[in-house]
Amino acid sequence: MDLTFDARETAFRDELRAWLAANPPGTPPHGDEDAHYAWRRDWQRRLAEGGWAAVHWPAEHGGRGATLTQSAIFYEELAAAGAPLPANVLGLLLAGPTIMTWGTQEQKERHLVPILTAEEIWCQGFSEPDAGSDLAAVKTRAVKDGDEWVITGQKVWTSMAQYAKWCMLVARTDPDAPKKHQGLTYFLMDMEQDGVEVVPLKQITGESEFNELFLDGARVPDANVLGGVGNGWKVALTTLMNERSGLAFFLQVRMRQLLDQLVGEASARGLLDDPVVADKLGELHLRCEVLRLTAYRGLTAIETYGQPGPEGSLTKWMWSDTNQALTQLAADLLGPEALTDGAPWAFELLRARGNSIEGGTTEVLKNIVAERVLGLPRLK
Amino acid sequence: MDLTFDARETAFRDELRAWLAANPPGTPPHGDEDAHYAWRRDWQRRLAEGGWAAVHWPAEHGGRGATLTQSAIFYEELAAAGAPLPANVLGLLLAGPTIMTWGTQEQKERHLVPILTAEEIWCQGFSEPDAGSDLAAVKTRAVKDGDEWVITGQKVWTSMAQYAKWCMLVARTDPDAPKKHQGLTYFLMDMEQDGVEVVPLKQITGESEFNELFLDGARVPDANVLGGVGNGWKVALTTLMNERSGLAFFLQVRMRQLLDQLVGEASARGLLDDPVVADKLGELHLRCEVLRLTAYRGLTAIETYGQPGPEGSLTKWMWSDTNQALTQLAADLLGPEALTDGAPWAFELLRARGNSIEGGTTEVLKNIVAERVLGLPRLK
Amino acid sequence: MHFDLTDDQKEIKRVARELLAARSSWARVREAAEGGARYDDALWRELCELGWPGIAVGEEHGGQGLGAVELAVLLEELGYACAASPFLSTAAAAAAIEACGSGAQRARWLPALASGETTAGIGTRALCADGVGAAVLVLLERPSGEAMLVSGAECAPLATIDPTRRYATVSGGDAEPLGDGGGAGARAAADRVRAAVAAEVVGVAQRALEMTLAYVKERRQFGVPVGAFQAVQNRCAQMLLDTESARSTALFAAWAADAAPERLPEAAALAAAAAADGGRAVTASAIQAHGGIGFTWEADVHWLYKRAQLDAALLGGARQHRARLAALAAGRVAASA
Amino acid sequence: MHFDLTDDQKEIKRVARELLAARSSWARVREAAEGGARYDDALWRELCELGWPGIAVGEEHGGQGLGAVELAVLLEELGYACAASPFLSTAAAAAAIEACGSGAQRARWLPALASGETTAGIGTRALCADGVGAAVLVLLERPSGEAMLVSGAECAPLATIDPTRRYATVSGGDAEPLGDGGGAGARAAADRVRAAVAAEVVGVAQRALEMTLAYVKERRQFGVPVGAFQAVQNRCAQMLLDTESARSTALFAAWAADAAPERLPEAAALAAAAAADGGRAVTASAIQAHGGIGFTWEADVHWLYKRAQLDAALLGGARQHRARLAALAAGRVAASA
Repeated sequence: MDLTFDARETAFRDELRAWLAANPPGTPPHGDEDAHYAWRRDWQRRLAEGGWAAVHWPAEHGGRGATLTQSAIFYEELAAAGAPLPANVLGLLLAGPTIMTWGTQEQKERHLVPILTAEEIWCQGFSEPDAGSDLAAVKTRAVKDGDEWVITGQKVWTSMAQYAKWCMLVARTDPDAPKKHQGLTYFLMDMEQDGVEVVPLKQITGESEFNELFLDGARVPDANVLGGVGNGWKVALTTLMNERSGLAFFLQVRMRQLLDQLVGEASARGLLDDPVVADKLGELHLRCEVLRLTAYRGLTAIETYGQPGPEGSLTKWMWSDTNQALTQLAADLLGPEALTDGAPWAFELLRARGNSIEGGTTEVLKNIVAERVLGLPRLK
Repeated sequence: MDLTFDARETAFRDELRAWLAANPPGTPPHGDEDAHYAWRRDWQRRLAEGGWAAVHWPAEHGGRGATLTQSAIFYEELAAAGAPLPANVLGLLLAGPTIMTWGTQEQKERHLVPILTAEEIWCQGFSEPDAGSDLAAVKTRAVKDGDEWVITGQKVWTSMAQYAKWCMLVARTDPDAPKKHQGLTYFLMDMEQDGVEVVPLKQITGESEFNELFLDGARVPDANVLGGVGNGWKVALTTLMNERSGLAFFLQVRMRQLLDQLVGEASARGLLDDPVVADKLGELHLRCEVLRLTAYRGLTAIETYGQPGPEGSLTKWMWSDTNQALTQLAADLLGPEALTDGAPWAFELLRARGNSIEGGTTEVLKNIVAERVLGLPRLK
Repeated sequence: MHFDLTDDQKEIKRVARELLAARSSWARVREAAEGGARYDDALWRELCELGWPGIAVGEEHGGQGLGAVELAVLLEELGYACAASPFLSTAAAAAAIEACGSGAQRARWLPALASGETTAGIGTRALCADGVGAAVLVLLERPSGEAMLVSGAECAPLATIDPTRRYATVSGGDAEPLGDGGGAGARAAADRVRAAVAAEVVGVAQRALEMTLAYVKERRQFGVPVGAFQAVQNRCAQMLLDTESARSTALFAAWAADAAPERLPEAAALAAAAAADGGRAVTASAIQAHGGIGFTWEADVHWLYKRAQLDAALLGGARQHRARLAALAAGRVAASA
Repeated sequence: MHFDLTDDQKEIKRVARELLAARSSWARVREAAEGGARYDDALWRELCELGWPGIAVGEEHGGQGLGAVELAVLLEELGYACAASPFLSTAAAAAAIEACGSGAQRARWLPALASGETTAGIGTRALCADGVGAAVLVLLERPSGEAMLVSGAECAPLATIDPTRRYATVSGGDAEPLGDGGGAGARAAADRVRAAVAAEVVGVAQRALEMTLAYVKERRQFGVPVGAFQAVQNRCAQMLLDTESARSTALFAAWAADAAPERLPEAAALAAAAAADGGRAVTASAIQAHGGIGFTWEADVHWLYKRAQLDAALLGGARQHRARLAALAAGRVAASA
């Protein structure tokens, strides 16, 4: 057991810190979502130039072959430096690795570099209005027409679709397959065409991180099938199971920064002498640390046993609970100013409600924990 | 809306208070469970002599035809006076009313008076080891032999079986009935016979409130079938649905007394100035009051709309949660002395764990709320 | 003992529910909210024509001469509709002035408030509901627990996360204790205002619960209505428990205000504590139970969540009320020892 | 970064698990507990023969020369077995004296503790685990946070709800700060003792979770295993979360004790807070998940619940540790501002 970074990890961190110090991310532009996204895109370009955009990718594809721990360090440091997530985060974390696993040589050559440089943004077309978390219930249809596929259907919760050039799209190519998870195919779909309509989905924060995607006769050439026709379930699993633990570290550091900020504001108001406030802040501090420690335990487990396990469900659940408790406490402590429209704390309070929904609802995560970690039986 | 007692209710309360003042229950004997039960039995005899044993029974059977509010007053005052529940509480609340509804003239004449006077104690033989809350899964068999039934099987969680002369027993008389809730019969079984073995079930408190009941060839004459052969499901529902809201008032007053005691002990230790302690005590105070108010709302609803509703599930759930939080807070505030073997607070802490299990687990109660109050669909 | 609305009160509730369903649909609320917390003027005129702002004001001042329970009934329904109107502050302030104000205060403010000709604000200087354009404010000054009557103050609009209502920060103005020289009367006024806010929260929670039930019965996943899943069922059961807890205490407080003033301090603290925490919990649960949809602007449950957050702030948070309850319990125990 | 046991530590864990499964079954624990908190002497002899009481004591004093993590591994297994033995106090006291004691204290106490010839007690004067018959006590004096070394004290047996362990109240005796004149060393000793108790709680929670999982997979109701019901599944998921939270922090504290002493104060507070609340929650949940059976003396889960209650008391409750964490966080924020 060793909770310090080894020499290689320390060297990695120091190199990154030095680079970040020399290349500060700057302050985010205020207000305008498009400007904010452009800032993130520019930031990824700079990361890519420095060789930092995809540290977990193999060197042959422009990465650094980083270990999981190095990846975690990368995201921790990124967050600590006040940097945003790279603009093409779905491309870097999901599309890239899935293409590396299932793609043809041509596909790899075509797609990986533009992902890295944020030249081409990716979005993920899995969720559907009536399917929700249930991939086997995907209804979007793809029908063969010569050497193309014609796609019709609707996707929801597609973040970054408004900026995306490409979409990881799962559609049903064989509606008669005996089992529902059969007959699915994974497409690399060009978003820039008629037949693809992106409609922003406004959230309770007033922002539109997500979109609805309406597909009405969108076309995908055969060459953009990933992993073979009818193999979509397996390919999609690669995407879903792909290691996102680094992201968890980013979010954790962000939450810790938020907590520190709250501690600072509480202190400035003399609230730390109030035992009830101290009790609640102490509990949040505990939860933040538990998250960090548990996430590192998870990394070690993955490094020891190979595949990412379902522990991520546990940390995601803890994180969303904690972030909701933290932002609510801020509203309690800071009063009306934390409820003022446009105030950062007000935004965080509202945004946090999405934490237990996005990327797997807490209900679904608990089911995953119960069935996959604890081995409890399924009903029916 | 009127949250005061009307003239009739006030008169009832004042008469009861006067009687209780003239007939104090005395202090419970310490330690010995049998002695404690004998005290409760004697107490019920005195109640019966005063005409107070079964206020909710009709006058013709020795009751006072009390309204639900008067019943609630009865139990509130009983608890406030430090009196125990009458020894034959299952006879008074369950067996008596069920016999009144379904019994023959002979059965009523035979059984009601000894129930009232605690001369004959009753227990309830519904639950079975593998059936739990599921009455339709009862396995205990009753086979006809001349003008008798021969009973074989096992019952669990039969409180007071060690003192009981009679048992409300549900057994399967027709194993071939097409539906499982058919083919059940409700028997009035004499406990004093070979073939009935009572084995105390020791609880985590060290006490044995409950028993296992082993039935091996126990015999019940035809005359002791209640409500007809094969009609056991319906008769048992009468028992289960019988109004126990009065009991809830008793338990609530007890909990309020416990909270007041804790407030007193916290005050004596100067702990009330600690904002964290005050916050928790304030929350418990709130919950106790919510329980009281909600229970009264429930009474009004029953009086207005007839049948007892499923609100009882809500108050039972709240009560057990609150009692568990209260007793745990006591352990937190009073330290080791509340964890000392035999200390009243230690007993309460352990006993409270049973609250969310006995009389319907919290899980089952939430299901009842979801399905019967909220009308949510059942799975399958 | 009859812990339910009377037939007359039920009739008021029914009328309010129907009227607001017709006049203050989500589309109308949304229109007002998206217009930058504009109020629904047509609705306000209609409420005034019905005399509801003066529901708890005596007839000699042009009110309906009814009481705090009837006011609570209306407030629950306005909360249920999440209506964009200055009703809460105006009616609650009027009721508090009616019950606790001095003769001069009643004569000065009640006629115009009861008719809805002028409006009032309630809250604190840092957060005053309906303050902009209000002729008079009832401000709850924390340390003494007394309500202050403030006129001629400067109310600067404060855009909050709840655009279904106008809020303001307050400076200046002429302040005097509500009632004759403050004390118990001014504290009772503050309790009445809190009881009114709590009543609104009951309606907010009730609506969130009903929307959730309708959604989970309809919405299917994995081939069954999501409302059949025990996790969703347990969530809904908890929402019911929280809603009913808020309702029991809010009704108790409204009843005590008129019928048992000596119990009002405790009743109002119970109602405020239950409403402040319960309203937020129920509406947050409603968002969660709606899944991704619940997080969208279009789904309307968020208006309820935002209102519940602001109402909790108006109530000053649950904690101070729990502290008050602990002190009351300690006092009672000490007295009986 | 390697946040897992080493192969050697895993081997210690495996040996302990197997030994205790064979030697300290529930039947044996029950026998000891029902005999009035008698200890299982045969078990203690065996633990001593293995040299485990001195696991974290240097070889020069007859110990194994291993560290706090190895001690935590053993304590987790002893907690898992709910073993009736003075192991926790003896091994934890020995480890604290080894790491923080003065030369004289180490020379005086370590040889006999490491061999198990004498035993120690830990706790406070009001509640001392394993105090009766102990040669030396490590008492955690609350205000200063320093551990005191007490010998020659009078230990009066205190029967608690946890009869799987002997407890005592302490009076008199010669007390001196653990270490050279108290201060940081004596505070670190107290933190080490708390980290040890937290490690035991991890085992208690782990056992409660495993017993519950086995039960709900087996037990059927309404025709299906009760573990298939979402309410039961969610309960078990929460038990896992609480258990793993306690484990992450307990391991961190054990590691920090030897490898990063400057982080021990925070790590110990994290471990103590997580264990005190988590242990009670998990074991209470285990009783609930067992239904009626769980409330019976025969079901054995109650030993774990009772142990978790007493361990929480030994830790002084979660709250003081949360307060300490808040102060640490505030200090860090102030320093970086």
